[in-house]
Amino acid sequence: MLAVEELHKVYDGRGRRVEAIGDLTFEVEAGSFVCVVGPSGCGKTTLLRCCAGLLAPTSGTVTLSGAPVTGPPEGLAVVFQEYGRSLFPWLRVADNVDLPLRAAGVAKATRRELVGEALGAVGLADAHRAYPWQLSGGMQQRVAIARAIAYQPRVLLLDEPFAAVDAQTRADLEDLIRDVWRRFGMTLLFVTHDIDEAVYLGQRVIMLTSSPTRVAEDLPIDLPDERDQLTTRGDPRFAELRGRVYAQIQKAKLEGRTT
Amino acid sequence: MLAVEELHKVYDGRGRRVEAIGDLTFEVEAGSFVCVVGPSGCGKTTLLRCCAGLLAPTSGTVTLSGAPVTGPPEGLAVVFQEYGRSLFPWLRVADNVDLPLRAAGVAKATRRELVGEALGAVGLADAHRAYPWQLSGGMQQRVAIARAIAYQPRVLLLDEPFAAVDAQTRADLEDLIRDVWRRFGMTLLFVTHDIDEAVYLGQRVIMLTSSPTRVAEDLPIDLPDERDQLTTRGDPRFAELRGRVYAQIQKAKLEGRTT
Amino acid sequence: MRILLGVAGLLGFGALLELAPRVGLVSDRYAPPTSTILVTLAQRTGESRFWLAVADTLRTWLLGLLIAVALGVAVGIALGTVPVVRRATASTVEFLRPIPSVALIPLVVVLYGSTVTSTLVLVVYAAFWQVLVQVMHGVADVDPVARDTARTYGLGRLARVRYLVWPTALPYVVTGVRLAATVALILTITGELVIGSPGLGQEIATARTSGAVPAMYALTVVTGLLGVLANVATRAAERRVLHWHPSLRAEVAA
Amino acid sequence: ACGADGADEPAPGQPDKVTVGVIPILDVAPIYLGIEQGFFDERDIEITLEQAEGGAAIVPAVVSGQYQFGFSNMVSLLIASSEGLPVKVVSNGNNSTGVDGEDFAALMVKADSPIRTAADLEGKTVAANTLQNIVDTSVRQSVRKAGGDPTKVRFTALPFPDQPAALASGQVDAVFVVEPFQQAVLAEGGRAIASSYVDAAPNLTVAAYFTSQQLLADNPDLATRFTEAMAESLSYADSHPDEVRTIIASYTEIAPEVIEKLTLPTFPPEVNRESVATLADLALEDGLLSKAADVDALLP
Amino acid sequence: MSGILARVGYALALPVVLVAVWWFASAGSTDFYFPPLSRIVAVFPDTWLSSRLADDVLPSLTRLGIGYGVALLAGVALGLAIGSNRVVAAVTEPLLEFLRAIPPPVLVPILILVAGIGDTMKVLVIVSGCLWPVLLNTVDGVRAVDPVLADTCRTYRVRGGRRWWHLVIRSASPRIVTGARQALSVGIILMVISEMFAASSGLGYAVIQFKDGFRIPQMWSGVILLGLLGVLLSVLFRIVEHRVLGWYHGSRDGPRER
Ligand SMILES: Nc1ncnc2c1ncn2[C@@H]1O[C@H](COP(=O)(O)OP(=O)(O)OP(=O)(O)O)[C@@H](O)[C@H]1O
Ligand SMILES: Nc1ncnc2c1ncn2[C@@H]1O[C@H](COP(=O)(O)OP(=O)(O)OP(=O)(O)O)[C@@H](O)[C@H]1O
Ligand SMILES: O=[N+]([O-])[O-]
Ligand SMILES: [Mg+2]
Ligand SMILES: [Mg+2]
Repeated sequence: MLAVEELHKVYDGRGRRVEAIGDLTFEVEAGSFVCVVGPSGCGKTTLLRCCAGLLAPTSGTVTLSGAPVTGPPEGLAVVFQEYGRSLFPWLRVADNVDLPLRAAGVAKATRRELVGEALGAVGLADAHRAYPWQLSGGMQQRVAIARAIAYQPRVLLLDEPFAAVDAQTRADLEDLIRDVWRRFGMTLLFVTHDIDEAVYLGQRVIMLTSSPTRVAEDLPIDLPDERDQLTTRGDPRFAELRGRVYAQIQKAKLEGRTT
Repeated sequence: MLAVEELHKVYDGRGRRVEAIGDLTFEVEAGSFVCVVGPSGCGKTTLLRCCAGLLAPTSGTVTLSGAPVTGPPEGLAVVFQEYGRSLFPWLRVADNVDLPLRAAGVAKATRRELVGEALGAVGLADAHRAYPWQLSGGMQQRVAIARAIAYQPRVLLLDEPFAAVDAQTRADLEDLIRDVWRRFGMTLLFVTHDIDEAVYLGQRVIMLTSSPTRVAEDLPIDLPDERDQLTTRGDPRFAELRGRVYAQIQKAKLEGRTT
Repeated sequence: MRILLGVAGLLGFGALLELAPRVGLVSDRYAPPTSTILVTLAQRTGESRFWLAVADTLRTWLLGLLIAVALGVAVGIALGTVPVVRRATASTVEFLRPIPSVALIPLVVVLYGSTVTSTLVLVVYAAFWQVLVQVMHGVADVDPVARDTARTYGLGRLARVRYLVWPTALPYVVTGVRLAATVALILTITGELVIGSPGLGQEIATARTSGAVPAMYALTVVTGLLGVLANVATRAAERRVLHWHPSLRAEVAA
Repeated sequence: ACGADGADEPAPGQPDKVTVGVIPILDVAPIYLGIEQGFFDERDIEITLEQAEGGAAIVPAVVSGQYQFGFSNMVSLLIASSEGLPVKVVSNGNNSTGVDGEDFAALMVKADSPIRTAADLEGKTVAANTLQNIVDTSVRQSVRKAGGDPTKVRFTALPFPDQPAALASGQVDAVFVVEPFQQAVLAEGGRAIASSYVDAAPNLTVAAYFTSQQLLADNPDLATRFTEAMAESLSYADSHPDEVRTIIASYTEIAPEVIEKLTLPTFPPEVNRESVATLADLALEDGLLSKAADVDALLP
Repeated sequence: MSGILARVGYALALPVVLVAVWWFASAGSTDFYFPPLSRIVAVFPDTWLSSRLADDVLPSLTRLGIGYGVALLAGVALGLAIGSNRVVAAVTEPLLEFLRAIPPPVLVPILILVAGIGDTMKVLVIVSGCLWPVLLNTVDGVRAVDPVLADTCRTYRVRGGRRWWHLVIRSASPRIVTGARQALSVGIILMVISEMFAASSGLGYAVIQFKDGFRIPQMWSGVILLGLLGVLLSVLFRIVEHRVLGWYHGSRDGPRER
């Protein structure tokens, strides 16, 4: 449903030319959960922005359900890596979560319920009336996640969404995301730099090389669909897969250094 | 050398009163490497700001080498959790790293060398002339780290400094920080939400409860001083210690939820 | 405390102007001491004619300001958020902006006579640009991540203006209003003075052409005080609508 | 643009409502006095006076029909008419006293100034309320008369109210002021060196009331009645100086003790055509006019 | 290349349309105050391209340049002091607001007393108008410094002049530029107003002289010249701004390619 074809992206401005994305082609089927890992600065955020229709590729195309993506398509939500800047400082936490719903014309009662549920799910039930800048980094990031969840998008793009939270909260959020994904059957593209997380969450892990990035490997994760933090991570197949990803990443990185 | 005594901090503004730090007392000896872990929103950043003299505690004191901290003391560097906002958008990467050195009156040649070394060490040797907003999140975070390292502070406070980088880079940076610490004999307070990282890096791990935060446990890490990613993490003592921290954190979090 | 300091500032200035003629630094014929001015002012405040003039001036001023701000904000946001329109109008705006209201006086008088409308047109023309420029720069200050957020979550153009562009531009708008408020006041007075529509400006003109120097300055003091009042009002509004802004957040300031 | 829409059609039995643009100075005392004396009421004219600081707003307002009549200095009207503006004088305004050293306006210097006569102004700076107008033309004539070269005098534009201060502080070498600023300069010890309005022409008509050609064509009767009422007002003013002083106190803010001392202009009912012709010649000579003015077309 | 063409196209399209409309709408005009554009254009060269350029336009521009420069420096300096110190702000704000509301015709006599009637006075009139946009915007800019950046400077002990420059001024610079931009056109307006007083030459003086001398086509040509001057100065301003605020526009527009 989300198809990236021969995507190529060069940043060129202010005396700096960076070929961020070399040549990317892959597809994400409707309703699937795909994780993307790759070294820092390889072009993951760039890729996500192209998929969201926020950035025009230098060449190549992104299509969603057959239609070329030229602007943000409907029913798509993004959790930005710069979570702090993606919250509106002039709106309280609940209003930040509420805003996309209002824009979508959701009824007031439903909105209140969705907002309350989402904030509760990320552990911020008592921060409704705070302003974003009164929150810790991790709390801000969770507000951004709550906003995306409450929106119930068909396609959800997440850019290192758990980077600022502690291990325990992260585990909880991982389960939350998988739960939401299964409940609503949405399509998920999840960028992370945590290999364990990628393997634990995804049905597939796409590994990218350093920039100009290409697909280093596209690894199906054949772990059972029912996952939980203890058994899944204890599964020997999990260890095997994460070893595979780890090795691949290291190889990609080394390659990137020599080329 | 860095002593936190009966520290207490309440945020009070715009209809929201948060007791961030309940009552904290601990000490960090000169030249030691202490890691702090705790749930998201528990008050780690608040603690670091108090230690840096950037935030006045509601009560209690912080003293550095016997002198009460009322403003940022000399020879102290901080890597802020909001790495993006802590870089000067109007300065190129190299100038961002250079600025504190210029302020300290370091000679030009030395400065150039320090800046080059630090940027090289974090893997940004070719980004000298870029502006921060031309960089990926992880790259920005590494610039902030490079700036702190180049400054060669006596006391270094880091607030989740590797949150935005991939696993491989993170491992490299962990080793870099330990290397720098040992080379310059600085005192290090390192906030992280990665339990493995805390155990791998520190000589001690201070675990905090949810806010209003207290010290849940202060755990000495009796791993050998020579550490490396493979052997140390493979050490059974490492697994034991990380299990201990994990359990403690979970306990603290549950407690926090019930109170 | 703030108020006391502000009053102290005004008093200090007043004292300076009291002393300068008293010690012979300037002739008290042309720069009468503050006390003389204030006494004259006190006498004026006893006359109904004075208050009628103040009321006339206030009406023209506030109406002109209101129109200028509404127009400036609307046009500024339209130009700022639709790049094609901005690019197409930029040169025309730059052309019209530096044309002084005073050069337009005969034309305005031909069209509207020496009525309040004429003064109003001048006021709106001059104050409009003050708001427009600020709004356009404010609109351009939107954080790209916030902008992308709004776009991906399907906020329509209106919602984007309401929830993203407007709050971002608000600090600029407040400054624009503060600038426009005094420009509008100055043009109100100048218009009344030159065109002769009723108000404080006309009173000033009469005092001036009669060589009644203390009366002229007494009326000028009223103008200044109106300016101070306008600022008090905008500052109060600012504290309400911009409380979330870093410059007004209490905790950060500590 | 707006033709006659300003003038109300005279309804039978109803007085004509008329707006006249004036400057709040003593020159316009007769019209105030005439209104008070009922000279306009008698002729079914109901006047509203609009004050403006200078002529800037009055001429366009009259031409566009916003005002029916206006008050302006003669040179401005000469220039306006020679530039093709459809204006027509309907009444005299005010004249110089014709007495050298005792006019309502004077060319003045500081007490300790070495300047004795207008000829000494060569190479000096003189303040005039507006340039290329009646003041500098008259002053040049004073210089000429005193045997100096008027082209060597520098003029700088400065409103009357600002002139005494500029003179006192030595910013300018001489000023040309009208009352009440003449009194202000005298009070500072200043000295008159010439009565330029007297030098320009005997009994010079300094200013006049005018209307637009449009109104003259549409409503000649109104213009005639206005002219008559003005003539009566002017005569009355000329013969009742004390009432002039009283009425000045009502529409200006000139201090009572100054009003007593003011030298008043004279208010003959008829325009001094000869003086206007002389003025037109001087204006042409000084380059204010690009071509000779048609004085007869302008004057009634 | 095509970028430049597009720019020129955008810059000229609307003016061409407006001029055409004006030209034809005014073609048969007999209204004294709204002469046909063709007449205005016809008098333009004789009016301005003769000795007036050197005698009137250049001195005006010189005064504008000096006044604008002084206002920029003073506005930024005052703005830094007021924006960074709450006591200074509290003491000065009402006074400045008071002064700000005083109309130039009333202010001028005072200026004449202290500065005479020469160029200094006219420059001061320009300063008295240009100062405020710069000042107000600088104050706002200084107050809105990102607290994280301010903390960064504090911990790394970037202080004194270096802090002023690298933290305060640079972060306020987008606002300062807004003020400077605003002040530029205010400056042109006050250049004209300043020449209403004690002048005998200058662009504004000439325009007012034409107005008072009922030479309406010439006056219009002066108004047009003022407008053209505004366009020219804004182009120059944009070039400077592009250099000074490259980082700002980069960070605001950078990834916006849609
Ligand atoms: N706005 C921009 N202007 C210029 N170059 C940019 C811009 N944004 C990103 N880049 C460059 O593109 C490359 C890829 O950046 P991107 O943000 O996509 O990386 P990333 O994979 O998301 O990294 P990280 O894991 O560190 O967030 C980097 O070299 C970066 O410097
Ligand atoms: N400026 C502020 N104003 C009001 N409350 C604040 C402010 N900063 C932090 N807080 C509150 O203080 C508490 C502790 O915040 P702090 O940033 O110290 O947490 P943290 O431990 O760093 O969390 P994280 O791991 O998510 O960064 C939170 O509840 C937060 O909402
Ligand atoms: O437009 N102004 O004359 O201020
Ligand atoms: Mg990224
Ligand atoms: Mg934190």
